Amino acid sequence: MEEHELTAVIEALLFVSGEPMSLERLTEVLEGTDTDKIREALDRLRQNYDAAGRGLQIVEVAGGYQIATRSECAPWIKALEKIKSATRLSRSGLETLAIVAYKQPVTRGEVEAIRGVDSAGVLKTLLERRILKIVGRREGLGRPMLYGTTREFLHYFGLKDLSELPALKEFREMAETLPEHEPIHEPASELTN
Amino acid sequence: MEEHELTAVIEALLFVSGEPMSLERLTEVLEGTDTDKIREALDRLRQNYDAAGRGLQIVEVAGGYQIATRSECAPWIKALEKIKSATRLSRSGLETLAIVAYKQPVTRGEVEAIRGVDSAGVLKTLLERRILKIVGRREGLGRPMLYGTTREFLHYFGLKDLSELPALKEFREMAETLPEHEPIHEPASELTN
Amino acid sequence: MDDSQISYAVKLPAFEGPLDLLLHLIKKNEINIYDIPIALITGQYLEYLSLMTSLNLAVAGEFLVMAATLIHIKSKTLLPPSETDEEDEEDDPRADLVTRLLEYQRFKDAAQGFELREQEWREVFYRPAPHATDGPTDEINLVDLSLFDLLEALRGVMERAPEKKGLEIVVDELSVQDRMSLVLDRLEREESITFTSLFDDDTTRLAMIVTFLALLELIRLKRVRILQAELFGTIRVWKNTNLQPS
Repeated sequence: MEEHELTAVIEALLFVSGEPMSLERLTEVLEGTDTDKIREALDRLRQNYDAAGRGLQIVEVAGGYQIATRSECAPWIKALEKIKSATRLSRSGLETLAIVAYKQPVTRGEVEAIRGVDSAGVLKTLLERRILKIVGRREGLGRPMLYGTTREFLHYFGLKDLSELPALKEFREMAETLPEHEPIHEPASELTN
Repeated sequence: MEEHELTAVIEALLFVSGEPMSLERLTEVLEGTDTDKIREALDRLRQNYDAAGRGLQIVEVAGGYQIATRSECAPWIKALEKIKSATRLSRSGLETLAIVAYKQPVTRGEVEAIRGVDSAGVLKTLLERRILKIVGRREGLGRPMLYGTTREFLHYFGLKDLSELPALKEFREMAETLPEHEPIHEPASELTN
Repeated sequence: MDDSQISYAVKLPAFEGPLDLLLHLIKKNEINIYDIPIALITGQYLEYLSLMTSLNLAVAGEFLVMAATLIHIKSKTLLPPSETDEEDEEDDPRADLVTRLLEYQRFKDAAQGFELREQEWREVFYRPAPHATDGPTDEINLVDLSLFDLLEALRGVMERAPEKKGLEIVVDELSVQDRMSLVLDRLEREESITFTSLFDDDTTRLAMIVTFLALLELIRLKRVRILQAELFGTIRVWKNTNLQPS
């Protein structure tokens, strides 16, 4: 492998690995390449990354080499993380959302009865993200709050209204392979003419 | 922020993001910075990455910018056994996908009418792989579910957006690629054997 | 089963469906797609199906529906030419099939394009998204959220839920074997029966497919023969005695 080729491959490896790569590991992956040559390539790579205007650097940590961001960029990375986490939903969030969507209007107690775990926190997050809203109170003891979905929710899923939510049954049918549900080409009568 | 500083921050953001960063997202994170300036910085960054000896590139995919490895490095990346490329799609998967991509939003019935075979299983697999999604329902009898492509679809095939899909060939063009032949006259006797 | 049939291995090309098979036959025979010799293609198509059956391969219903369609088209092409001399393409019984084949071919080509892109982009790798906090890794971006995720989540919860209801599946009791006996029974009582009358009692597409499969099996076993006594005559099913129908 030529010098600049080797540098390129090492850069790609460090990028994709996500964890520090030791010289030994690099030698193993780049079998046939001299460890000294790899060390030289790493040096060249490091120099390239030290040029002005770079947001990344090659660091030597935990017995290996790794690509990392420069500390000057930290404030923006934090801003990104904040935005990203505001647009993400956890597994439990999704579960809770699914229950509310299909059972609405529904109380927290009912959601928890189905999920079998405390759901106060998740419901709060979903309220904050404006995917759920309080739609009223149930009559009776304690008058618990009722949860329902918002317009935002419909928007995320590309639904015109709640009646467009597919039924669980429909979903099961999707996986069935019996060609019964819908005529595929022509109506049956035509075939027997 | 100075020019080279902006490039650096964007590089760090793309590195950290792990998913395509749209211009809007970048503008949101870099509040106070002009979108035009960001676009310019991205161009500079892209040029830097296109220099010789780089193992990485800036790609514009699935509606955003992302850092990715160069395909020349693939053999070595695959040697890192924990990194695996996605399982290839089956022929029926690709066929179904092609129909949905060009005809979306489209119902299962419409897909099956073109393919001539039951496609419930394939569609489900594509949903599971997040390459397709349910985008709503068609008005009318049975209100069948409509399928469309996802962001993952764009990502999987390295497309910036749907407008990058090549135009479908027209009937006439295709007929020309099939060999011309004199009609063969046939005896009208037995149907089988 | 015949020993001779098992003794040699036949490598059957796999087809995505009847249209795929038809396109293959058209290409193989170097046929002009706008002028398909329907008898030739029907013959080869049925040969392929019976080969599949004899190799004990499952023949998907769609293949049988197409077989019926081909036979139907063929019987139409045998009708005398219409009064008007001009060839009216609209009247060509093959027209619908040709349109479908061409449409399908378009997407087959497009699928090939996707395959190339897939190959290319499988060589490009991204960095796995790091998680700022040690939160759960299966978070999903709201932009990428789809109804499928919602349903999957609901299904997961429902499966874990305390009072879960079993899923009832009604399986239609239709067997090819039963249909074969029915056809043979009828041929005991009648000398021959029309092809179309075989399907009289079939109310669903699946039932029709099973009947058709039974018929193919009977042909393969040489228990029955299908004959068209005269040009554009009715297609009839005969019991396979060695006597020729008069």
